[in-house]
Parts: sequence; structure tokens; C-alpha cells
Amino acid sequence: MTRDRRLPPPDRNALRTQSLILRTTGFFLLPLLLLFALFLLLRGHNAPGGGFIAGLVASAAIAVHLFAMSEAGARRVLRVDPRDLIAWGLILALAAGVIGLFSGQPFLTAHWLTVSLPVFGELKLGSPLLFDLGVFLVVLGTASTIIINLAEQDT
Amino acid sequence: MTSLMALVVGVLYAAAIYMMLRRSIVKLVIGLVLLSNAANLLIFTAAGLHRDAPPLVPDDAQVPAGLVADPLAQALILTAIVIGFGVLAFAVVLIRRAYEVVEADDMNQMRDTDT
Amino acid sequence: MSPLSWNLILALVWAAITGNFSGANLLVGFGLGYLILGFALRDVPDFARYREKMPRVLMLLTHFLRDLLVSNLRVAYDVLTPTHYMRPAVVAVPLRAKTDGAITILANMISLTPGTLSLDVSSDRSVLYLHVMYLDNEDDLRKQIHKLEDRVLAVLE
Amino acid sequence: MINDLLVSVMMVAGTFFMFLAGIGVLRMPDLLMRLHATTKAGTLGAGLVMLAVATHFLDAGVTARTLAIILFILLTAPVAAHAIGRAGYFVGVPLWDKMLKDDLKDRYDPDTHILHNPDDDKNP
Amino acid sequence: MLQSAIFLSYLLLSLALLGALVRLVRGPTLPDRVVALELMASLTVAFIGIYALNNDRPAFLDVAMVLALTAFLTAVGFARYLEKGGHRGDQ
Amino acid sequence: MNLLVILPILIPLAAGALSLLGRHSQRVQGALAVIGSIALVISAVALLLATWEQGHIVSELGSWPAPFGIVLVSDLLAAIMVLLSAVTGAATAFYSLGTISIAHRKAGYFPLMHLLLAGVNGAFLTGDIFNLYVWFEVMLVASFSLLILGGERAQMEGAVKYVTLNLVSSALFLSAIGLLYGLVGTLNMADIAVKLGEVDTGMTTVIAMLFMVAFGIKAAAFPFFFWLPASYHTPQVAVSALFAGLLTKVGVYALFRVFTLIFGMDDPLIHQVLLWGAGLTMVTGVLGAAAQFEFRRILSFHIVSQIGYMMMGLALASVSVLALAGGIFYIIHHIIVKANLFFVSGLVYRLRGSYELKQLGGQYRDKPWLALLFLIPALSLAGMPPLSGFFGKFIVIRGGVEAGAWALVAAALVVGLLTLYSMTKIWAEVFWKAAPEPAAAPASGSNTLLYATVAGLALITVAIGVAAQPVLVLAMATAEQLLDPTRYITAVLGGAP
Amino acid sequence: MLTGILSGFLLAPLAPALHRLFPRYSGWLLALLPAGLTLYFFSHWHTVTQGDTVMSRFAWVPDLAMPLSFMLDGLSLLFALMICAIGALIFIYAGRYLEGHRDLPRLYVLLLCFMAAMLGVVLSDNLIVLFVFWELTSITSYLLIGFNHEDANARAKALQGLIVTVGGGLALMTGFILLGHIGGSYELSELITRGDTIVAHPLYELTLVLIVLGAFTKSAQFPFHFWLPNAMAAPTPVSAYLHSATMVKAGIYLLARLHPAMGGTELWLLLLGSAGAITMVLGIFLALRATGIKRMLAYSTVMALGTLTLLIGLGTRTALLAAMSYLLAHSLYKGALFMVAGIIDHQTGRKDFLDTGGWARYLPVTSASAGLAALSLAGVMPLFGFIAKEQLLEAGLRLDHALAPLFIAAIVIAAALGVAVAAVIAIRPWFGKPAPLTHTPSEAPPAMLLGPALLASLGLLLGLIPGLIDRSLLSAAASATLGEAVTQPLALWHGINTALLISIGAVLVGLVLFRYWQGFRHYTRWADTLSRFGPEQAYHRLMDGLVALSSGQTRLLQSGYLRYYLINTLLTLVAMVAAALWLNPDALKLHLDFSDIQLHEGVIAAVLVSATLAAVTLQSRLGAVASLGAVGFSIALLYVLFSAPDLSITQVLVETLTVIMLVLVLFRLPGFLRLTRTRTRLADALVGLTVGGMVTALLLSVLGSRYHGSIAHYFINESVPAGYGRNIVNVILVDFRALDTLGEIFVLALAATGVYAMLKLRSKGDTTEPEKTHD
Ligand code: NA
Ligand code: NA
Repeated sequence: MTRDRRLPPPDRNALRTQSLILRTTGFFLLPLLLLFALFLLLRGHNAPGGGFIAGLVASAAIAVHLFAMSEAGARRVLRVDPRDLIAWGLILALAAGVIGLFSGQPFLTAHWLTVSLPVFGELKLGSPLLFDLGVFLVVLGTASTIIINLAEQDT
Repeated sequence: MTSLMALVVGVLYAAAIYMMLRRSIVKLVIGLVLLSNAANLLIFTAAGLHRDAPPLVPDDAQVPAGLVADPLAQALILTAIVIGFGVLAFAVVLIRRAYEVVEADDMNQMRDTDT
Repeated sequence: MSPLSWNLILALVWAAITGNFSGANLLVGFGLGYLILGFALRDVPDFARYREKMPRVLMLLTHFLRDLLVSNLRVAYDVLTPTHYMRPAVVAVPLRAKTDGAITILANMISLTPGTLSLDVSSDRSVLYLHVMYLDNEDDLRKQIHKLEDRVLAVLE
Repeated sequence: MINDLLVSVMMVAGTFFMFLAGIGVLRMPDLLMRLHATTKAGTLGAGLVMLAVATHFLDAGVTARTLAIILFILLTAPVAAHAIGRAGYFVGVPLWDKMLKDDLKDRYDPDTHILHNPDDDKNP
Repeated sequence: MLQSAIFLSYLLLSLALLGALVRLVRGPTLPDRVVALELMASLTVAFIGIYALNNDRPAFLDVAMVLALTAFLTAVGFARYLEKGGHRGDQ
Repeated sequence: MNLLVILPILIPLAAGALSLLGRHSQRVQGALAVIGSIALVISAVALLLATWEQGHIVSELGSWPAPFGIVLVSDLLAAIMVLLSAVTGAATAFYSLGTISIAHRKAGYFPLMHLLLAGVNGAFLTGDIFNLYVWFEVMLVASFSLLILGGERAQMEGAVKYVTLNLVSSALFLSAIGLLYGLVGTLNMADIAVKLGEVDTGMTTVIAMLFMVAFGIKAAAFPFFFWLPASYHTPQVAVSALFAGLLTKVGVYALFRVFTLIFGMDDPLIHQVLLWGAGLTMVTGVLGAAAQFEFRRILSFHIVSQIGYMMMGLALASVSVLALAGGIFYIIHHIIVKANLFFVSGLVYRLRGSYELKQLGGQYRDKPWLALLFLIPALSLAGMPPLSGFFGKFIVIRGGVEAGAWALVAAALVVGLLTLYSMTKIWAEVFWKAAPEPAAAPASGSNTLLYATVAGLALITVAIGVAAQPVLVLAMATAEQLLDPTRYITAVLGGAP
Repeated sequence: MLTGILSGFLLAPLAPALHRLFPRYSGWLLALLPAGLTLYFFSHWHTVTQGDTVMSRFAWVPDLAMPLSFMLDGLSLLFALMICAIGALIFIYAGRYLEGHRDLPRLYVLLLCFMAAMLGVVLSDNLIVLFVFWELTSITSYLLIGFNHEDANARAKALQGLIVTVGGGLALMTGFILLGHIGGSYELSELITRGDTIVAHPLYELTLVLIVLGAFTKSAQFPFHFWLPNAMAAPTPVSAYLHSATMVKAGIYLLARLHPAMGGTELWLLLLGSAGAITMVLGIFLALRATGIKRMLAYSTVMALGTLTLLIGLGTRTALLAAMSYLLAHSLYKGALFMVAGIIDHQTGRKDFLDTGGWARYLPVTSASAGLAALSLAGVMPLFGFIAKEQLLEAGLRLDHALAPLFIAAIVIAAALGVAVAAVIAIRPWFGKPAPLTHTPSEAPPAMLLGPALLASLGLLLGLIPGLIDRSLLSAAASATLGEAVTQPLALWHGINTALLISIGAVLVGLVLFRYWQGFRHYTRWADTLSRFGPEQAYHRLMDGLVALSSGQTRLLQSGYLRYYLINTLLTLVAMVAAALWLNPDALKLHLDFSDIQLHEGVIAAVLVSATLAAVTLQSRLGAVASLGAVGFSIALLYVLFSAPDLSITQVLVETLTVIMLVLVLFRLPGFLRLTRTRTRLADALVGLTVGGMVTALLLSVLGSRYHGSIAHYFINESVPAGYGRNIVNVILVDFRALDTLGEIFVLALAATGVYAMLKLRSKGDTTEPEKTHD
């Protein structure tokens, strides 16, 4: 029996319970969803999107993988414990807020850097974006923690 | 439309409360979901409904042209939705664990702690 | 990593360096990536046949869209006619495609084409079970499926 | 004007297909036949509407997004149909009694989750 | 003309939505309800498309995009529930 | 100065986040618990001192001007509450280090504890009504999680009720905010006060009722207290103590804040509802306790009862400054004492393996120091002089006499007696009575840290009594500040709102 | 003076260490403190008896007008001397009596605290500070009465004493607050000069009743007398101390102290006079019915307290001087008698008069002391008790009041029965047929004899030479009580007058009663039946009723039914809102306007409502969940239609994840059962509709009365220039109101932690490990 070498080895248990069609589609949908999540994250400041929405879409990606493959597979996709994602997200968001304190300004005061790129001119990078990234990580970590742990209880 | 929305919100509250009064904890959770949605729609309606005016600033402008929907209310609701999600996640797992230790989906069998 | 992934990554890189993540820009990025992979890098073994594949993909898509349209007209007919004209059945169709990707694409396309819906693949991947709305002739059905399978395999193999 | 005509036609056609899907899901006699209706009509309907949108705006960004939507629908709709159809079949939802043939009957082992092919019957 | 088409489209979608709603309520089995829900998701996508077109607000297409990409998850979730042997009697 | 207002929130938030990250290392958890709680106490003391100097300290977060951005405002009430939460938090942290199992720590006990404090402090310091909701939720979800840690059946049952009723409260709160925002279009509490002053609509009173119920549920006032006795006796005792000390007081704080700043106490309906609420809360709470024979259940019902005293202070605020000051004094006293009594119950549990009075006994003979450490907070709770509770009760009652609220004064007096009855019941059963049977094997590990915690809090109780004057001065100043909301409004919105 | 009071509290924690160092002499050593204090107070003898007052004042809680101010005048001095002097004897006695008892150090601690608190009561000038010490005496006496704490009876009696005295204390506190209010000061030294103002105040009656209630409970006046005999559960040294000079006298002290401020009115006379008269008769009657040694003594104390109350109630010059004499006499003989009772118990193990007899020869000093003390009790010449009783009779006879005959009758009855009681005490254990004992009793050790002997002799000495104190201490005390100078000499012999004749008559009747003591007890058995309806029964009924009431209330309120809790909460909310609307009827603005609804909007709203109803009514759980999905999609569409793209996206995603979560969880849970009756469901629907209707009404009203622009304009205008973002909602979330978002992600983190803990951390008793997943 041949197996597509590009696919990760499915769990023995999962192979039997899940449909091949779902598993394969899930494999292709995962990067698509993650990419889409990043896209929503990056442009959220200027169009619908942002850390929450991106985090939720990324969580949906994890859920797809979980349903299509297995709980262990979903954990492998994240690579780190989702609770670490939460912690890092919180720390990032706090750090984004603390920046202002060092210059004697109130907590959460935004700080912006204007980066000039040779081709495309000026780009605004600021602590709110860092903050949004923290939000993203927390949302992703939370939803993943919940879904993966719940699903693990079922098997 | 605000009148209709006010009625809809009322229905959602009524349904949510009806569900929370049931003995099944699963229904209780469904009630919580409805309640959260009801509160969000209440804020949405109370802040005023605006057709075709998303709070986005066009690429070529400093401020949106004309009237836009209240972005603050939307931000509040977004926060409330996400908080509601977190709380709901907790509640959902709680009822599952409660079911596991009580071995019943019946609120009336959960009276031991109240004397 | 597959050439397609590379292409997608290039599209994203393009969007990133242009600072514009709009769909149009990504599409441009994908096109540019295709050109780079298919032509500039055709000596790299992984990308050797990438250029030829693209047209086949387009062929497949064209056929598929036509099927989709036809299938919908059929559904319209189904929906609007009395039910007793239907002759539903679940039919097993042997598979020649062996890879997961090929089977999946085939199954999904079948679901979107007239009168057929993929239910599942047998665990040994030898048979695809279909639900058919109008079972007139089983052999015709198998032929029709195999034709689609050929086109899919042409793109993927 | 021509553009508007094109848009209108695509839009109405699309929504008409969706309307058919709505009728279909209501009228079809069993789960699998309802799935036929929603999967195909739903996909085409949404796709046509999206094409109408792309045609209306005639903007690269919008076009890209509508194409992305169509792609996503094409990717996900059949999978959803497959998942539901398969699950529904395996848990034994009642099928229309006028079905001509059922090759899948008794091929699924719910304990091992193994789905046999028809040849297995000959040498079990 | 465009306005009439839009009105007609809204009408058709609304009718379809009602059809799906009836199926959702009537069942009779869980998969039937899920099919109806999936259709509602598709209808929502189309609805948003018409709305974006009608009001010249392409920004709303993002909603449709998210919906198109994630709505099937619900169906997959329900399918998993059924296949794992979740309460059979629960239709 | 901006820094001082944010630190009480920032410190526990950071401690919680880092603690979550370092959840695999017991050393990191312990160090964060100690450092975090001590730093919090220091920052809270600094904040109180600075607030005492300046009156109001305002920080416009993100540098966005009020009323648009979120402001943190420290007035005396907020600063006092923050200090109390810091002290309770520190006590809980130390107690927890001696009692919480490794399994529970790994499940996230310490992050939950830090974040609960952050939520509480956020609620105290925020000047924004929606932000108050957010901090309420932080506190609530932290408390949910702490409540179920352990997974016992009673915990689950209690938690279902706790969670449901508190979520109803949150939904009501959110709805009230929505309606208020619809009415005046602003969220900054000072700004709301100004704008409501300009509106001439009866909706103000109606919305006030929604807030009163929402906060009444959080505060466990009559007739909304059901969730508290159903759940407070179920979690780890350190958690019980933290809850008992702090959580309902956040509801009380919110009542104090909203009904002095936003909704005038001169509204007859608000006044009447608070009066009745205070009296019935006192009485039903204390009666609830009289029927109980479980250490922590008795204590839980008394929380309800004593919320009544605090509400009484608020209810009489429009008539008597002293009553309001008494309410504040009572809060100060109650938080320390109530937490401590729960800690003592935990110590008894460690020694005897039960919370049931019938199974306890012999502690006066075996552990005279523990007996003393129970007696101090217990007598204080019952309002015995010269401990903190006496002054709390005395001032409230004197305010009641000044205001001529005879029925409420009578209720407060009788409730005081019944509180003493409950405390002596515990004393007689747990300490005086001979132990009914040999103790179950006492919990392993040293109790020194626990004794130190309990003794520290007992010392504070005695100190508040013996040095009542400075505390009273503080409470009076706080009450006067609360009764003159224009100062708050000016501080937040500047000279011309 | 502060040091003097505090010294007791300060020494208390050291007592156990001292006891450990000198276990045999700890009593003697500790007695040094009260002895020293006695000397200290003696040092003020001259000043005070001259009519001056020693004041001292320290700041404590100025904002509550609570300085630590103390006043030493004649009244205070009399009490302080009794407290300290008898206290010293008690320590010596207790050290020997309880020698070797493991809890002796704790007794010392409590006794020291109690003594200090008592001193505080009698020395405080500030009412509230007095109350502080007052409550401290209640608490310390509770702990003393419950000294034998493993005995359930001792615990119950201790509680009884506490509840009664503290209950009265609460009334007292209110009374004090009122008194301070109407008198314009909390300082006794001020108040006693403002009697006219106070008495004239409209709140005077209430104040007086409250204060008197406090004093009566403490001093065991009818109907609160029952706790006192029950307090005999305490070890004898404690009883001796509590009954002679301290605890029970606190109420008397208070009444005497407040006489100048509040006395002299008809109400005062009525309250104190009647309570005192009833108490004295009842007390002595019950004393004579008792056979337990301590019990009889305790009831005789009740009688004495009634007498004192009556005298203060009469409030005449004679009466008050009589009160002071009686007070002192009682302290001396009662202290001695209790210590004698202790000696009998200690040396013979007998606690009941019926088990005693003929021991005079074995216990000569004890019996002599008992005899002297009893004679003083009986009011027989030449003991000090006689002088006191003569004064008492005089006071009664001189009263010019409608109730005077009743008071006199009471005094006479009490005097006669008192003689009988004294006779029992003086004769029964010592003479007649020796009660059988397993061993021959021996005389008590000197430490235990010192107290009774000294106190009894003092009674004799003062009877013989009343001049030692009459024009000094007693006059000063009476002056303080009366509020003007009293200088009336006391004498043993006043010539033959009515009082003397009554006295003699009383002695005769008393001796007859003693002779037929058993007969008396037999013929008064009806009293036992009667006592079933007495105040003690009332106390028990009250306590039982309290528990019953509270259990009933708990069953009713804390029923455990979440449904009930919710209905209660929601209906209260509705009622409150309805009340607010009732009072502000113009607030309600219910203008419904459906004219602007577009077709698709209407359809979506209809779908939303239908899906909601489906979620509510479907019998399939998963069907309900699917309906929730439809609700979510409808709401998402509404958000689109009303310009909220971010909300719409979030709604869709959250809805999807919610459904997934529910599906994952419901997997384990059983299907819906129809658990409730239709009637219940209809009632619930009504509750739901009521709340829903209320929300709709409020929402419409708000929409109808909104008048302010929103602060949102700021965000709309500043989003791009100051926030550098074009999605205003997102700029609000991550910048303008980032603190909300920060809190919110912490909520998520907490929820995740909680979920993780619930799923991973299982209790020991939890057996429901993951089971097979298919059936
Ligand atoms: Na609490
Ligand atoms: Na937010």
C-alpha cells in the first residue's frame, strides 16, 4: 500500500477512525488557514481583522487539524504547549504596555517607529501591533488548550 | 428597525432565561450562550443602528466620510463576545465535569452543598 | 516541500516586501512566484515539471467548472420535479489513484459533479463509494468517473 | 450598463441556485439527496454571487478576495458533505426506501472502523 | 435593473434561508439539521456578497471569506460526534 | 505618580503571566508568589500614602484624555481597598505555600491567585464603567477556576451555582452598561455622573436598579446571596479565605462607588432599597449561619450577614457621614478577619481532618495558641471590644442612631449577638469540647508558615482595634471624599467637565 | 490609673511562665499585683474621701469621643478596693484550690484579664470605654464559667451567661450612644452634672430602658436572673470572685453611677424598684429551696442584687448609703462563703447541704468563718451585715411613695428568708449528726483559709467599728451616687425602732423556717412546676426557636435549587425596575416603529427568533446546538447589515468554536429528558417573558430618551491621525481602550487554565476515567 510521503505519518488509531478524504483536505487547509490568520493579524489595524480574529482563525486551523488528524497531530502543529503560547502572549501584551512607563508616560501609551523601506516608503510599526500580536497568541493558545484537551478526553 | 431589534433582544433574554431555569445543565449552558448573545445585541441596539456605515477610514482620508456606526460600541461588544467565549468554555467544561462526578444532567440532583 | 508550497511562500514574501497584503497583490505574488519556479528554476529537480503542470491544472478546472454547472442544472431539475423520477443508489467504484491527494481531489470533485456524491473510501483505498441520484447504467457511471480520474492523475502524477 | 446586466444575471442566477438548494434541502426525501442539493447548488450559487461581486467592483483586490472565497468554498463544501454523509450513513439515518442498490451496506465495521471493499466479501 | 436584481436576490436568499430553517427545526435526524446549518452558512456568504455589492462595501467580503473557510468545521465536528458514538438517540 | 496607580494591577498581572510561563518550576512559582505579594503590598502602601497626600491620583491610560480613554483613579476608598486586597493576597500566598499540593500548583494555582488579585485591584482602581466589567470578569473567571481546583463533587455542584448566578450578574451588568451608554454615550464614570446630572429622565433610577441587582449579586446581598453559601465552603481553604476576604467586597465596593458617584443617594427608591437590603441581608445571613454545623459554612453565611453592615453604612450615607465611614471601617475590619477565620478553619482541618463541628474538638487543650488565634478574629467578627469589629459595628450603629434608623440599628444589634452565638458555637465545638474520636492522621508538612500568617492577620485585627483612631480618620476622610463627588469628577475630567 | 488597669492585661500573658517557674507559689506571687493595686487605691483614700475626684485622661479615639479617661471618686474607690482586695485573696485561694490542675495557668490568665476589665468598668469616665471593659468582663467571665470546658453542661451554662449579658450589652451600647447624644458628652463626669437636661430629653425613656436592660442582665435582675446560678458551673474561686465583688456588681455599679444623671424620676423608681423587689424575693425564695451549697449561695446573691437595685431605685439619701453598706457587706460575706463552699468541696468532696453535717470539729477555722459570714448575711448583730440591713429597712420605711408598702413587704420577706438561708449555711454542715465520709476531713491549708477568715473577720470588725469607713469611704461612695454630699454616720445601735423590731421578727421567722426547712421545700414544690414557664425556659425556647427558624429559613432560601435562586433573583430585579418605573412613569417610552424595516432584515430577524425558539424547544441536544449555530449566523448577518464587520467575523468564529466545544462535551452527556411538568414550564416561560419584556421596554425607553452625543466621535476622528489605523474598532481595541483588551486576554488565559485544571486534575474519589467511547 502506498502512502503519500508528503503527509505526516497518521496515528494508527486515527488512521482507522478518520476518513482519508477529510484527513487529506485537512492537511491542505491547515497552512491555508494559518496563512489567512497571519494575513488577518497583519492588516487588522487598517481593515477588519486583528489579533482576536486572527487568533480565532488560527484556532480554527488547529481544530481542523485535530478533526482531520489527531490530538497529538494538533499538538505537533503548535510545537509548543498551547499554555506557553498563552503565557508568552500575555507577556508580550504587557511588555507592549510597559514600554510607555519607561518614558514616564502612562501604561499602554503607544510608541511608534517609522521605518523607511527603500521601495515602499514609510511603514508605521508600533507597540499596539505588538500588543495585537500578544492578543493573537493568547487567543490561539486558549482556544487550542480548550479544544485539544477536550478532544483528548474523548479518545 | 430598532423597535424590531428591541423585540428580538427581548425574545433572546426570555429564551435564555427559560433555558437557564431548566433542570438539565446542558440547557443551562445553552441558556448562557443565548444570554451572552442577548446582552451583546442589547448594547449594539442601544448604541444605535446604522446601515451601511462601517467604522473604517478609507485609504485616502484622515476621517471617514460622513456618519459611521459607533465603533466604541462595537469594540465593547467584541470584548464582550470574547470574554463570553472564555466564560462559556469554562462553563461547558464545568458541566461536563459536574456530570461526571454527579452522574446526572439534572440540577435537582446538585443540592448537596446547600445544606 | 512541494513546488506549490514554495509558490505560496513566494507570494507571501512578495506581499510582505510590498507591504500590501491585499488579495490582488498576493495573486500577483503567486504569478511572479510561478514564473520564477517554473522558468528560472526549472533546472532544480523539484521544480522541473512545475511549468507543464500549470496548464493541466487549468484544464482540470475548466472541465470541473463545466461539470459543476451541469450538475446544478440537474439539481434544479431534481428539485423542481416530483420525487418519483429519482433512482438513487450507493455504488462502489474501483479506484486507480493511489495517493491520498489524488483520491481526495477526485472524491471532492465527484461530490461537486452531476448526480454523484462521495461517501467514503474503503480502508484499503481500492474502492470509492458514491451516492448516485440517477442510476441508469453502472458502467457509464464508472467510465465517467474514470475520465475525471485520468484528468486528476495527469495533474498530480 | 452591460456590466450591470452581467452582474444582475450572475447574481440572480446564483441566488436562484441557492434558492433551489433551500427548496432541495426541504423537499428531498433523505439525507444523502439533501446533501446533493446543498453541496452543488450551494457551491455554485455562492460562487456565482461572488463572481457577480467581482464583476461589479472590477477591482483587483476584490477579485482576489472573491476568488479566494470561491476557492475556499470549493475546498470545504465537498468535505463537509462527505463528512456528514458518511457519518449519517454509518450511524444509520433512514434512507429513502426506493433506493435501487446499496454497495456500502454492511461493509463498515463500527468496532474497528474498517471500511471493507466489495471484494472482501469473497474471501473474508 | 441592478436594484431589482438585488431585491430579487435578497428575496430568493430569504426564501432559501427559511427553507433551511424549516429543515433545521424539523430534522428529523441530526445530520439533516447539520446539512441545513451548512446551507445557512453558504446562504450567509451569498447574503454578504449581495450586501457588499449593493452598498459598495467590499470590506464585508472578509466576513464571507472567514465564513467560507471555517463554516465546514461545524459539520466536521458534528460528524466526529456521530462517528464516535455520541448519543445515538439524540437526533 | 502614574506608576503608583498602575502598579497594583501590573504587579499581579506580570506575576500571573510569569507564573503561568514558569508553571513547571516550583521554585519559580514560590519566588513569584513571595516577591509578587510583597511587591504588591509595598506598592499598595505607597499608593495609599500618595493618595492621602494628594486626594485623587488619576492616570490616563495610553495617554488618551478622559473621558475618551480609560482612566485609573485612586481615591481613598480605592487605595484602601487595594491595600486590603494586597494584604489578603500576601496572607493567602504565604498560606498557600504551606498548603497547596504540587498537583494543584501544576494545574495553575498560583497564576490564578495572582490574576484574581489583579482583577480585584483593577476593579478598585478603574474609573471606567466598562473596564470595571472587564476586571469583574477577570476576577470572576479566576475565581471560577480556583473554585473547582480539586474536582470534588461538592466543588462541582457549588461551582455550577456560583458560575451561573455570577454570570447572570455579569450579563445584567453588561446590559446596564449598554443601556447607560445608550443614554449618555460615555463610559467614564465621572463623565457619566456629569451627563446624568444633565439628563432629566427617570431612566436614571431604572438603570440604577439594574446596577444594584448586578452588584448585589456580586456582593451576596439579600435576596441574591444563594451562590455564596452554596460554594464558599468547597474549595481549598486558602481559596475560601481569599474569596471570603475579597470577592464580595468588590461587589460592595462597586455599590459604594456607583451609588456615591453616579447615582445620587438622594433618590428615595435607592435609599429605601438599600436600607431594606441591608437589614434583610444582615438578618437572613446570620440566621443562615445559626443552622449550620460546618466550620466553613458558618463562616460563609456570616459573610452574607456582614455585607449587610457595609450596605447599612452606604444606605445611611446621605444622612450620616459617620455611617458611611462606619461602613468603610467595617469593610477594612471584615476583610482581614474573615480571611483569617477561614485560615484558622484550614489549620483545624489540617490537624483534625474535618470541617464538621461534630467531628472536631479538643483544640483548646491541644493547641492553646491556635485557640487564641481563633478567638481574636472570632470575637472581632462578633463585634467584641476592643477588637476591630467592635469599632466597625459601633460606628455603623452610631451612624444609624444619628440617622434615626431604629429598625436597622435593632437589626444590627441582634445580628451582632447572633454572630457571637455562632462564634461561640464554633469555639465550644472545636476548641472546648473534647475530641470525639482520635484525629485522622494530621496533614504532613510544617504549619509554621500557616501559624505565622494567621498570627499576622490577628495582629492586624488587634491593631485596628487598639489603634482605631488612625483607621477611623482614614475612614472618615474616605467617607467625606465619597460624599463630595465633584472632587472626583474634577480630578478626572479637569476643571471644566 | 491606666497603668493600674492595664497591668492586669500585661501580667496575664506572663502568668503561665510564672506558674511554670514557681508552681507552688504562683497564686501568692500573682496576688501581689491585686494587693499592690489595693495599696495604690488606698493611696487615694484621703483625697477621695475628702470629696475630690482623681481624674486621668489619655487620648484613644478622639473622633469617636473615646479618650481613655478615668475617674476615681468614692463609688469607684469602693468598687476598686473590693475588686483588688478580694482579687488578691482569690489568687491565693485558687493557687491552692486548683494546685496541680493542668489548666491553672489559663485560669490565672483569665482571672487577671477579668480583674483588669472589672477595674476598667468601675474606673472609666468615658461611657464607650466603660462599655469596652463591660464587654470584656462578659467575654472573660464566659471563658471562666466554661473553665471545665469538656463538660457539656459547663459549656451550655457559659453560653447562657454570655448570651444574656452580651444581649443586654447591646442594648446598653445603644443606650450609651443615646445618652451621649442627649447628654452632649460621653464623659460620665460631665453627664452626672447634666441630670436635668438628660431627664427632660424626649429620648430619656428609651435611653433609660436600654441602659437598665444592660445593667439588669449583667446583675441578674428578674427576669434575667437565671443565668447566675447556672454560672456555678465555674470552679469555686471563680464563683467567689464573680459573685462577691465583681461581674454581677457591674450592673449595680452602673446604676449607681448613672443615678445622678438619670435617676430620681418615676420611671427610674418604677423600673429599678419593681425589678429589685421581685428579684430579691424570688432570689431568696429560690435560695431557700436550693440544697446545693453553691446554688443556694448563688440565689442569695440574686437576692442581694435585687436589694441593691431596689435601693438605687429608691434613690434617697438613706437608700443610697444603705446600698453602699449592703454592697460592701455582701462582698465580704459572699466572698467568704463561696470560699468556704470550695473548702467543703475540696476537703470532703460534698457539694450539697443535705450531704453535710457535724464537721465543725474537723474544720474549725472554716466553720467559724462560715458562721461569721452567715451571721452577716442574716443581718445579725454585731456584724456589718446588720448595719446594712438596718439601713435597708430604714430606707424602705422612710420612703414616701405609693409602692412603698410593696417594697417594705419585699424587704421583710427577704430578710426573714435570708435568716433561714444563713442558718442553713451556718449550722447545717457543721453541727448535728456527722455526715458519713470515707475519710476524716482535715482543715484546709492556710492559703485557702486566709480568704474566708479574713473576709469574715472584716465583716465583724466593720460591724463593731463602722467608723473605720462610714464617714469616709461609704459616705464618699454614697455622695457620688447621690450627686451631693452625704455624711451620715453608721452605728450598730440606733435604739429600739421599727427597723430593729422588724429585724428581730425576721430572725425569729427565719429560724422557724430553718427548723422546718425540709417542710418548706416540700410545700413549695409548686415552684418547680412554675419554673417550667419561667424565663429560663423562655431562654431555651428562644434558642431552640432560633435554630428552628434558621433551619426553616435555610430550607426556604438556600434550597439548593438553582431554578429557584434564578427566579428569585430575576423577579426581584423585575420588581425593583417596576418600582422605579412606577415612581418615574415618564421614563417609559414605548414607541414602536416598524416602518423602516427592509425585507431581508425582517427575514433575518425572523430566522434569528425562530432559531432561538428551536434551540429552546428541540428535544435533541445537538439539534439545539445546531440551532445555536443558526442563531449565531443570523446575528453575524445582523452585524453585517448594521455596519459591524469585525463583530460579524468574530461572531462567526466564536460561534463555530462554541459549537465545536459543545459537540466535544455533549458527547459524554445524556440526552434531554422531559424532567419538568408543563405547569412548571409555563411558569418559567412567564418568568422569561417578563424579564424579556422588561429588557425590551428599557431598551425602547433608552432609545427614546437618549440625548447626548457619544464619545465615539473622538475615536472616529483620531483613529488615523493619532492611532495610525484605519480600522477604528481595532484601534480602540489595541490602543484607545487597550486596558479592556488586556483584561480580556487575561480572562481567556484564566478560562484556559481553569479548563485545563478541570480536565487534568481529578479528585481522588473520581472514578470516571475516560470510558469506552462507543456503544
Ligand atoms: Na467574599
Ligand atoms: Na477588547
